[in-house]
Amino acid sequence: MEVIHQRKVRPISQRAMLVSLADYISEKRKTKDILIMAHVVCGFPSFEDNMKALDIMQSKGVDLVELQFPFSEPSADGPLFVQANEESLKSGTTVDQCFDFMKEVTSLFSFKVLMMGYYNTVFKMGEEEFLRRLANAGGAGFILPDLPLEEAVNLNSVAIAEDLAPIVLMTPTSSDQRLAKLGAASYGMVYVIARKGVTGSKTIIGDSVLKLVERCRKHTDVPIAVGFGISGREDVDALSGHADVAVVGSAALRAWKQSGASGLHDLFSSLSR
Amino acid sequence: MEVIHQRKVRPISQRAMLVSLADYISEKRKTKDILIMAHVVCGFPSFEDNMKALDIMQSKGVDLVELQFPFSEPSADGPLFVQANEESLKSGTTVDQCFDFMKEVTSLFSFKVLMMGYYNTVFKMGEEEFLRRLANAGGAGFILPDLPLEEAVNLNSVAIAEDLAPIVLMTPTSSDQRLAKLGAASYGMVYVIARKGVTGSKTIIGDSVLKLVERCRKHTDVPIAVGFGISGREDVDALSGHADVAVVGSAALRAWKQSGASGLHDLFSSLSR
Amino acid sequence: MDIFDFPSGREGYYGDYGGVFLPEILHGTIQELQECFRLCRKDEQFWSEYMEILKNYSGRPTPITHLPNLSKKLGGAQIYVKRDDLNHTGSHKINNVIGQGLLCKRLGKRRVIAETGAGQHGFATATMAARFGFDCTIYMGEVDVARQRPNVFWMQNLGAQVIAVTDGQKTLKDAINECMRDWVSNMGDTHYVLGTACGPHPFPEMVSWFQSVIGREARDQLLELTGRLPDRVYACVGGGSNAIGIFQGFLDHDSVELIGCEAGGLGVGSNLHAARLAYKDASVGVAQGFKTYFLQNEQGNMLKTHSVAAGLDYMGINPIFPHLWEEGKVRFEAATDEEVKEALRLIMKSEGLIPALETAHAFVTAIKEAPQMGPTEIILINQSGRGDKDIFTIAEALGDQEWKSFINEKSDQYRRELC
Amino acid sequence: MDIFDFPSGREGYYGDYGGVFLPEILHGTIQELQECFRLCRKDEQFWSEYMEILKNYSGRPTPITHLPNLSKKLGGAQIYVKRDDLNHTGSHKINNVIGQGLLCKRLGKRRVIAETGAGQHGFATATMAARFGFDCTIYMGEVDVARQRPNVFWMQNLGAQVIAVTDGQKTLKDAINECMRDWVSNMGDTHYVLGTACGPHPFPEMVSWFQSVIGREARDQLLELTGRLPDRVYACVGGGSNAIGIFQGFLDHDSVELIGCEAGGLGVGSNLHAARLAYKDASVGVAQGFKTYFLQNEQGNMLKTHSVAAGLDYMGINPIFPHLWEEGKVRFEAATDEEVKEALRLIMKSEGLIPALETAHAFVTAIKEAPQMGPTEIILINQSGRGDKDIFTIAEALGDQEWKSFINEKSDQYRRELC
Ligand SMILES: Cc1ncc(COP(=O)(O)O)c(C=O)c1O
Ligand SMILES: Cc1ncc(COP(=O)(O)O)c(C=O)c1O
Repeated sequence: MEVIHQRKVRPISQRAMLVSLADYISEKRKTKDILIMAHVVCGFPSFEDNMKALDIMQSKGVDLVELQFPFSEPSADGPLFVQANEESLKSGTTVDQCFDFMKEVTSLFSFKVLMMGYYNTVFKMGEEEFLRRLANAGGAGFILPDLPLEEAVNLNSVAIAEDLAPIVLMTPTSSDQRLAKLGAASYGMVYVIARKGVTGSKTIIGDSVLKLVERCRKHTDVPIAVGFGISGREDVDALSGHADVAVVGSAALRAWKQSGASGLHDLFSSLSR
Repeated sequence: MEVIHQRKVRPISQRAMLVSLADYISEKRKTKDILIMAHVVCGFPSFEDNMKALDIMQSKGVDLVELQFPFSEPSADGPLFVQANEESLKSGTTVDQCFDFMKEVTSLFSFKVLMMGYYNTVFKMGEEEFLRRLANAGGAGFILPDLPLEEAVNLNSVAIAEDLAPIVLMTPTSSDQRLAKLGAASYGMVYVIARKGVTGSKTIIGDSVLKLVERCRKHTDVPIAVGFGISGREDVDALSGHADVAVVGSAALRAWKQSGASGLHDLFSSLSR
Repeated sequence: MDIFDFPSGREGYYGDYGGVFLPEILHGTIQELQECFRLCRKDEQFWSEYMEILKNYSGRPTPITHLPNLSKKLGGAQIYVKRDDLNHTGSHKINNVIGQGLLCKRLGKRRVIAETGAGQHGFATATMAARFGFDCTIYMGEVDVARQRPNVFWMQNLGAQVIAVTDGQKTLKDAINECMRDWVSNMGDTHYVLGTACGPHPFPEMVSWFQSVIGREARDQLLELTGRLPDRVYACVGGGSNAIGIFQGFLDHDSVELIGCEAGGLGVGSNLHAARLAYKDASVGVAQGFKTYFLQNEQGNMLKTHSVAAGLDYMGINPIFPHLWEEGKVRFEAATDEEVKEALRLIMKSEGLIPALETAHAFVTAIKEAPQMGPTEIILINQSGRGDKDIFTIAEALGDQEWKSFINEKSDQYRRELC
Repeated sequence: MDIFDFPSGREGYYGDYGGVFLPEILHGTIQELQECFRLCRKDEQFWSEYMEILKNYSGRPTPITHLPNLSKKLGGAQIYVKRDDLNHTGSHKINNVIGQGLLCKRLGKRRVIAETGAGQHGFATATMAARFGFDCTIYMGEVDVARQRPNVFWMQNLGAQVIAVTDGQKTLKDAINECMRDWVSNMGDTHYVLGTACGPHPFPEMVSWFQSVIGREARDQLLELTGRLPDRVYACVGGGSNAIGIFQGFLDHDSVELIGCEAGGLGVGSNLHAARLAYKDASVGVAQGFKTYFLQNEQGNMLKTHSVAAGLDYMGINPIFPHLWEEGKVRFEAATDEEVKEALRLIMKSEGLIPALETAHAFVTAIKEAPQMGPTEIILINQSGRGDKDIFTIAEALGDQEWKSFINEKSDQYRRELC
């Protein structure tokens, strides 16, 4: 993959290795009220642009990045990511390329990288093979929004054995009973979905979100990320002191699409502290 | 009606009056092998043109003329007459005008005139009123192709009492039993339909037509006219000696439409003997 | 009351109306038909064969549907609908056509012809001909060909020859004339499948008899569903076959009011309608083989008629109706084009039904009258057909811009393909 | 054989296929649905209420029609057709939709959403929503909006909002994704009326249960008509709801061979088809909430599919089918677009039936196999829908110039009106 070769001069000194996800977050939280997790769709608009974006994110102190492996049926995503998935696939992005890219990213940057995608990508490759390659690429875990706990038993247990975090999602519609079950299965980090719906539209971080985080906290010991519709400094501030990680997803892609690298730069500047 | 006024200078000397239809035909047949009955659609293309056509017919020795009163649903007619009916009505032709025209025609010409039309024209006016006006206009009888014998009982008996001939139609599909019934009701003249179908398309006058005429002759004493598809000298010759009258309908209209007065002139020249 | 129990010497007459007014050349043909029909009518075997085909091919019995939403919205009578739209080919026309198909077999004929206005009767006839193995020619006014093109397409694909009639008003009545012209030429091997209860005897009786299946079913079903007879029965009246069909279930019950709904077109006094009995513009006449009320002028020439519903756009009426009307057995009302569009919208949105434009005329009148009735009273409407066939007309009537854009795009596509 | 008698811990699985693969946010919603469905399924009251509506609103039972002409022409087995085309709205989709409408009421929800491909399911859902008083949004791929416009028009007039989906391949699968997106936002008051036996449990079971009415009726009717069971049953397979519906009448009878007919599109090796089991291009995957055979590449991304029939143009399949296929209970065949057109012509002309393009796929396979069968053998085909909705597609497929001229004239008329 040519991206990798063009970039091979970069130092790998900053790479965070062999530190498990929960520890990494706890460690960082000692000096930061809240961490930032960013989101990048592999191959959209191109791997070169991805790399530029990640450079900016790193420079602005982003702590975690989800690399989305594009899928043809991204039914949990909103229009912006749907289109990104589609364009990326259209330009020929493969799973192999995504892993290669992840490998390069983890070797170049100090933030932790999570694979994000849909279960079919994992299923088609085979779960064990997927985990092997994820580990090999330096990934710290994975987020598969269409894989419920019940169907993830095998995958998650193998992953945990390898210290790969299978990110559990908690939602505003989850009952306490369900949260307990999700909490019991959580490992590395929990991702709290701030509201119903798909990625993309704006969420107001108000009492209900904070209460949800509190409810979730009762059921898990691992750090909590909150995402869906977080778009600026205000949101991050509101979450600060409640969540461990704020996930900035569509907002970053929107900034990039609107004003390219400089837009992204401005967004993450405003978020960094 | 202006036609009448323009024409009022014509002599009425040739008018055939108070001679009943059967007698008129028998008388003429003494000197002619076969008589000719022509057909004119009132008001098509105009009453003036009708008058020109009748002038030509008279000059060529036509013996009888059916004046068709246009009707909106001429379902027994073929395309040529259908269109003529339609155009005539469109230009505003009324039943009153037709009677006025008939009156003028019978006063100007020596041929016998029959009303031809559909029963609704009669029905709407009232049968007695219709007969009164027909007599008043000098008509010798009427042909109503959609009025079967069973429905004509009253009309025909009143007509016969007034010496107006209710022309009975005999057809190739009539059984002997039916012909007997038709024959018994015949008065003035019988009209034998040479073939199935509507007016307009050509009929070959062959054995089957002549046999039909023979069959009909067995059931009636009145003169026999044969019509439907008779288009030229050959047909008339073929009927000669078998029928008393040959009806030239569509052929005349076709000649007029194709070549106007001169076409009509040629047609009837070829038929006259 | 047996409307078909003719006094001696008056066979085919309903009061002053009906009869046979045909060219002499058809005398034998119509007698043969009368004879054959008389035998079939007496033959229980025939009726059960007929019902068997209606059941297994056309899906009878069609149900009765209660309309709770519309009833509630109108706040009066409970409204029920007899669903002849669920028949194969989408209207009640198939009933008549299957019956005449069986008759045609008994007559030993191999070809059928039919007129069509809305296209439903032509569609049904073409279907029956394909199924029974007859050759088939359908006559259709040029105006109707244009406004009911989808049906023309299906008729052709069912193997029928469709001939556009360019005479006269270029609608239903002219198609009937063309059929007569075909019939007088080809009566030997051809049966004329008249589509409505008009024309010469035995057609009004025959078509009524075949359509009586609607009323027989409806009465039994409504009794089963509600335990009682309806107070009023509404049906649209074009030629008058679906109406006489459903009414026959209730003629013997004086408590049931029967309402025929005619095409009011642009309304009273507009001279653009097809209301023969509801308005005062028609008079008695003789045309197309029978005597009835016609929209005609003093001279006896037929007037131009108009309706948004091609199937109601006819100047004559089932001869049984003027008789029943004079006897006070059937009341006649008219619905205008505008009212029809409104009713259509309402019914689609409130009950998920799409009546044909013809049928919608019956709904209009029922919707007007239901609010004045009590909540225990029952209205039965005959849904003679479905509106699918009317998509062009309805889309145009409702001014649907998206539909028009779609057609424009399709047209652009077709024109590009030509290059 | 009870395919819904799941082994413990394997609820919603048919062999290896099925399951629930949904975002966590829908966990409660899908559990509530499963629970509600479980209760309804056990509740005889529910089934009889369901059958009552199907009877009185949709016209069930639909008949079985014998095709004597086609059988004779092919010279083999006797062909019978189950007539689900006679349902209200013109296809079997109404069965499922009425069932889910009742369920939605029990769930206490006021809004329904649905995907649609051919438009039949959307049409049925919009109809049900109008009848039951639900708000309704229909998602439809932009490509399908264009090829099934008449259905869009009716859906809108029935009061549904129709949203054209412009993502992905812009067909059925993309409409399903959009429904998922709506559902994760509005699950509180919204029920997702999935249109076929796909998606997460309980949808495959639920839709199959509702559609089992086809097979129950068909078995009894055929026994009554012929005194025996069929030798082979053919049904087209899009998502696979009409097929499982009719097959359920015969799963317990090993003598009955069941044949699923998929969309062969441009044929084997063309990469433009939707044959998941008949061809060798599909493999097991997980998408749109369930595990089944999908037409996908090695990476797990879905392939472009193609069929002349919008309702078969889907890359996944009812998860019950790969299981029954592996068990040798159902055989799968494919019919190409070209074969479908030929079959359609033949059926219209020989029997007066107009199957939907989807349905015609089942006819193709039956027509191929009937001649090899004996004259006492019996074939049953499920006529899942009528072809009226396909007029544009069929007219184009058959190259009908008159239709194109008609559309051009209409377009000219609409453009003139704008001036
Ligand atoms: C659906 C429908 N209803 C009603 C009619 C009117 O005919 P009739 O009065 O004979 O029932 C037609 C005629 O085409 C029709 O198609
Ligand atoms: C008439 C018809 N038949 C069949 C299908 C295919 O769906 P399924 O396989 O779920 O029956 C459709 C889908 O829209 C359809 O409209």
